[in-house]
Amino acid sequence: MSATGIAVEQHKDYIGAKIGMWLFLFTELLLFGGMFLLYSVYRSKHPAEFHNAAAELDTIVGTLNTIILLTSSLTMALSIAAIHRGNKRLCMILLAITIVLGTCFLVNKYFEWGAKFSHGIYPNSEYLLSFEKGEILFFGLYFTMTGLHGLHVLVGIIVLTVMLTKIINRPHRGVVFEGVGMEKLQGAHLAVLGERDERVWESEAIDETVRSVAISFKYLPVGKRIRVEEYANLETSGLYWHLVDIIWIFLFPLFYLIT
Amino acid sequence: MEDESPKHGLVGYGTYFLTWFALLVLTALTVTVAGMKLGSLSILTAIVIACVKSSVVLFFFMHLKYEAPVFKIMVLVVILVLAIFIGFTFFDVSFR
Amino acid sequence: MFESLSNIAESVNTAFFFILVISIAMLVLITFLMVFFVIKYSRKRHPTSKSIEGNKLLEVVWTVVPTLLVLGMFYFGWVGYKFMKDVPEDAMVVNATGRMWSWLFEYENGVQSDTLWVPLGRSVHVKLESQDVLHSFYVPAFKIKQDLVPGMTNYVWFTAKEPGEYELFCAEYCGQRHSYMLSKVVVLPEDEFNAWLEKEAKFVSEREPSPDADERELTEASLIRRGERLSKIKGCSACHSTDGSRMVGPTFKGIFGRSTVVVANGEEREVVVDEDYLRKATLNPEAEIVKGFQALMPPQRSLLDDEELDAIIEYLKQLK
Amino acid sequence: MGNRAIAEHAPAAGFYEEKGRFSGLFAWIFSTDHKRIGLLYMISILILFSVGVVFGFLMRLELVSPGKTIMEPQTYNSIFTLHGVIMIFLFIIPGLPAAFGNFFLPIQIGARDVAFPRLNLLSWWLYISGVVFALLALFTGSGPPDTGWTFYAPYSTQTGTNVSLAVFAAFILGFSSILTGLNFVTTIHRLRAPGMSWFRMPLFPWSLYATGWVQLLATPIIGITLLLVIFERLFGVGVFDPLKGGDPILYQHLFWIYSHPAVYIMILPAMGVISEIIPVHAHRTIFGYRFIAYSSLAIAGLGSLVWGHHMFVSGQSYTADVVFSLLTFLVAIPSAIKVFNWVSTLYKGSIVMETPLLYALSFIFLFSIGGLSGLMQGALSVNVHIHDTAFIVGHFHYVMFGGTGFGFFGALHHWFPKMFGRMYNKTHSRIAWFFLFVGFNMLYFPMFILGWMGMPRRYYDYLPQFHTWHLMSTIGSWILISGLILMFANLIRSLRKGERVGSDPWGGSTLEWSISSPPPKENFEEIPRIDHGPYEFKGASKE
Repeated sequence: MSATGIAVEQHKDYIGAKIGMWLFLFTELLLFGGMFLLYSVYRSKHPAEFHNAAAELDTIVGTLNTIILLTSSLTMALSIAAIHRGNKRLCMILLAITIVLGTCFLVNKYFEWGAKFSHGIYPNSEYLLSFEKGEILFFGLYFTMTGLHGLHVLVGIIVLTVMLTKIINRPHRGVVFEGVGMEKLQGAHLAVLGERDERVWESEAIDETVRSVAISFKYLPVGKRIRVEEYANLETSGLYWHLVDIIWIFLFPLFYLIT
Repeated sequence: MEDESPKHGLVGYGTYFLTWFALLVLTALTVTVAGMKLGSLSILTAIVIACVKSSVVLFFFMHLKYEAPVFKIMVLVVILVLAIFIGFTFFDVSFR
Repeated sequence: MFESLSNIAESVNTAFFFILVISIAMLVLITFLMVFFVIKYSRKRHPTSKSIEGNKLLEVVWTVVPTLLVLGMFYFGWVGYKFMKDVPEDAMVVNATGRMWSWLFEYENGVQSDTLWVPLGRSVHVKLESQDVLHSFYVPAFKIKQDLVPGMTNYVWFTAKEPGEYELFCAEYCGQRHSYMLSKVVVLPEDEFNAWLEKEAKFVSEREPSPDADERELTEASLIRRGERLSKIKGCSACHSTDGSRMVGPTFKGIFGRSTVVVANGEEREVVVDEDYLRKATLNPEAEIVKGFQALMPPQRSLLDDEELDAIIEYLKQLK
Repeated sequence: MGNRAIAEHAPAAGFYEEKGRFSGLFAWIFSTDHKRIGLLYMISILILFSVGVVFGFLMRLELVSPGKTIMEPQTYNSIFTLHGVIMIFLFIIPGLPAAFGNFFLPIQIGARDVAFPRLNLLSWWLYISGVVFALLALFTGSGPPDTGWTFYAPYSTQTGTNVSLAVFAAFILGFSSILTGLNFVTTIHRLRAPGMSWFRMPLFPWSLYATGWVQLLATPIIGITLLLVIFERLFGVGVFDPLKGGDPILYQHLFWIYSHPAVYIMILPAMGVISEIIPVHAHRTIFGYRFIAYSSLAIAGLGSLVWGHHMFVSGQSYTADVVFSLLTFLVAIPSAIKVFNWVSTLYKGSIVMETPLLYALSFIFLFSIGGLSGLMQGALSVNVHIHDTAFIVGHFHYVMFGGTGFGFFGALHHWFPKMFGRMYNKTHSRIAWFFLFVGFNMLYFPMFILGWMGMPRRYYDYLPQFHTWHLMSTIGSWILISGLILMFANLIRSLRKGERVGSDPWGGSTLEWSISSPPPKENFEEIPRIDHGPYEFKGASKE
C-alpha cells in the first residue's frame, strides 16, 4: 500500500492516545490531590496560622505568575489550533512563546524561593521552627506543593521543547492511516478538499483488503501540512501543559490569597 | 461508536482569546475578592472561582467540550473520587 | 478466651458470636453446595451440561439476604463500640505514657508505676499519650485496645471483673524491642488497691524536702533504692541491661568509671564515665553516641527532674 | 489468507520463534510483544515470590518457639518488613494483571497487542528498577528498613535504617503499576474486536478494567505519601511530624486511601480468573454474567471508600469509625454475589475435576474464610480486640494468599498449556495442590486462634501460652513449602517434557482457545468478529 513511497508507520490510534493521556492526567491530578487533602486538613486545623503565614508570600508575584501561566496556556492552545489549520510556522512560534513563558514562571519561582531562603525560611530551618506549628505546616506544604508543581512545569517545558524540535526537523509529507478502524473505510472514497471544501482530488473506492492508507502531499506546498502522529503528540503534550495550569489555578488562591 | 474525526480542529482562535480573557478577568476577580475582608467566605469564593477557572481551561483549552461523552464521564468520575477522598477524611478530622 | 473479664469483653464476645455463627453457616452452605455439585454434575454422571444464564430472583435473594445480615453485624459491632467510647464520669483516671519500649502509669496523686494497678469493679479511665512513635495499649483479657499517638491524647476505659494479673501488650509496631514492650494490669480488691496506692504515695512524698531536714533526709541506701525503681519506671531498663548483656543501649553493669569510646560529630573520642558524663548522656544523648550503638534514646530533660536524675545516677554508680 | 493452513499444521512454536530486531535475551527484554512482556513479568514475579516465601519461612522458623531461635529482633523486624514489601509490591499487586493480564487481555478481547506496547515494556523496566532499588536498600546505608510494609509515620521518618531508598523503590513500583492500569483501560476502550460489546467481553478483562481504574486513581496517593516520607526524612518538612504540628494519623489516611483499594487491585483479577476457570471446567455458561461484571465495578468503587476501617483504634474520630464500618459491610455484598454466582455455575454443569478447578474451588473456600473473618474485623467492637493481632495476619493471608495466590496458581495451571503449548503432569499437580491446601490451612488457621487469644502481630518473641499454635503454624509452613516446590518442579519440568497440546485442551470457549498453543505472533491472523457472549459452549443445552 505504500505506493506513494511513504513508509507505513506503526499505527497510531488517535483517540486511544488521547484516552491514555487523559488517564495519565488523572493520576497527576490525584498525586496533587493527596497534597490538597493534607492542605485542607491542616488549614481547617490551623486557620489563623495559615492566615498569618500566607502574609509572608507576595501576592503580586503570585498574580504575575498566574497571568504568565494562563497566557502560556493560551499560546499552547493556539499553537495546536494553528497546526490543525496546517500553519506550521505559526504553530512553532506559538510553541516557542509557550516555552518562554513557562521558563519565566520558573525564573519568578526561583527568585521567590530564593527570597524565602535568604530570610531563613526553608524546611527545618531554625528560624522556621521558631514559628507556630500551623505556620511551619503552611511553609512545609508551600515548599512541597509549589516545588512539585515547579517540577511539573519543568517537565512540561522539556516535553514541549522536544515537540518543537520534532516539528522543526521533520518534513511532513503525508498522512498515514492504519490499523484498527480501517475496515470502516471499506467502500469509502478519500478526498482532498480545497479552500472552500471543494474536492480537489478523490480516490477510488477503498476495497476490503486495505489495511492502511498513506496519502502523500507531493503536490501541496511543503510546510502547510503535518503528519497526524505529530499533531496527536502535540495535542497530548498540550493537555499536560493545561493540567499544570489547572493545578496552579488552585495553588494560587490557597497560598497567596488567604491573608 | 466514538467518532474518529477530531471535531475540535474547528475551534477558532477567537474562542481561545475569549477563554484567556475570561480567565484573566476571573483572576482579577479572585485577587480583588481576597482583598476585601470577607472572613470565612473568602476561602469559599476563592475555591469557587478556582473551580470555574479550571472548568474553563478543561472545557475550552483542553477541548473537553468537544470530546465524546466517555471523556466527560471519566473526568467527572475522577473529580468525584478526589472529592470523596478529601471529604471522607473530614469524617475523621472534623469530628475528632 | 471467651470469659468476660471486663465489662467491655462482654459486648465484644456477643458481636463476635453473632458473626461467627452466621459465618460458619455461610461457609458450610457454600462448601457443601460446591462439593455436592462437583459430585452430582461430574462429567461421568452428567455428560451434557445445561447453560443457565442466570436467575433474577436468585440474584435479588442473595443480594438482599447478605445485606440484611451484614447490617445486623454492623449494628452489633456499633453498639458494643459506642459503649467503649462512653466513659462513666466517676471513673478513676490514670495517665499512661508509652515510649520505646516501656510503659509509665501515673495516678492522680502523683504515684508512678510501670505496671497498671487497678481496683476491682471500679471503672478506670486510662488516658494515653506517646512520647515518641505510635504504640498501642492492648489488654487481651479485657478486649480493649487503643493506639498512642504522639501529639494527641487517646483513651480507653474498662471495669475489671475478676482479680488477677493480666498481660498488657504494645500492639502497634514501634521498633526493635516492640515485642518486649510488655507490662501487666494487676486487679486488686478495692481495699488492697487503696493500700497499695497509699504505700506508693509515700514513695512520692519521700522526695519532698522537709523543713525538718535531719529527720527526713534520704539515706544513701534509700537513694539507691529510689534510683533502681526510677530506672524501671522511667523506662531506662527497657534498653539498658544490668547484667552485662547487650540490649539497644550499652549495659549499666559496671558503667561508672568505665572508659568508653563515643562518637560525636563523626569523630571518635574516649571518655571515662563519671557523674558529669552520665548527666550529659541522659539529658542530651544525641550529642555523643557510644560507639557501636544507634542514636535512639530520646532526650530525658522533660522526663526527669534533678532529684530523679540524682537518684538514678547514685544507683548507676554502685552497679558493679 | 493462504498461510492460515500452514499455521495449523506447523509444530507449535508460536510467538517464541518470532524474529525481531534482537536475538537471545535482548529479544525478550526489549520486546514490545505483550506475550513476551507477560512472561517477563511472570518470571521476575515468581523469582521474587520465592524470595518472599523464604523470608516468610524464616519468620515462621523464628516463631517456632519463644525466645531467640535463629535471629535477633532487629533482623526479624527487617525480615517481616521485606516479606511484606516483596509480597505486596513485587508479587501480588503486579502478579495477575502484569503477568496474565498482559498475556491474555489482548487475546481475550481479540486484539493484536495492548494499546501502548512500548509503554508496556517501560512498565516492566520500571518494575525491574523498583526491584533493584529495593535490593539496594537491603545492602546499602544503615541496614534494611525495619518499619513494616506500612511505613507508618513517625517511626518511618525517625528510624535510622534505609527507609528512604526502600520507599523510593515502592514509589517506582507504583508508577509501573499505574502504567499497566493505564494501558489496560485504554486497551479495553479501544481495541475490542469488532462486535465485542462490553457485555460480550470475558470476565477476566472486566476485572482487569475495574482493577485498572483502581490502579490509576489510588496509586498516585501512595506515590505522594511515600514521596512525603522521603521529604520528611531528607528535609524535615514536618507534615507528619507531631513536633512540627504534623498529624501521624493523616499519614495513615493517605496510606490506606491507596492501600485498601490496593487489596482490590490484588483480589479483583483473581476473581476474574476464577470466573474464567469455572465455566470452562464446568463446561457451561457462567451464571449471572452481568452481576459478576457489575460486582467487579461495585467492589472497585465501594472498596475505595472503606480505608478508615484500618484505623478504628488509631485515634480517628468516632464518626469516621462508624461511617467506615458501615461502608465496609457494604463492600461484602458484591463479593458475596460473586461467590454465589460461581457456585451456581457448577449447577447442572458437566464438570471435569482438573487441577485449575481444584484451585478455583479452593479459592472460593479460602476466600470465603478470609472474607467472613473480614466481617468480624469490620464490626467495630470486635475489631478493637483483634486489630493488630495475628487474627489480622490470618485474615489477610486467607484473602491474599488463599485468594489471590490460589487464583494465581489456578491461572497458571489453567493457561499453562496455552502459554507453552504443553501440558503438565496432572497427577503431580493434584498432589502439589493437596500439600498446598493442607499446609495453607495449617499455617494460617492457627493465626485466627492466636489472634483471638491476644497475640499481637509483628512480635519477635511471645509468651508461652501461645506456643502450641505457633508450633502448628510453623509445621504448616513446611508442608506449604513442600507443595510449592512440588508444583514449581512439575511446571518447570513440563516446559520441556510435557505432552504437546492442541489449541483447546480444556474445551474453553473464549478467544484464547481459538488460536494455536502457544499463540502466534500478533495473536490473530485476522481479527475475529464477535457475535455472541463469551461463554457459549458447544454441546451445552441452553435454558
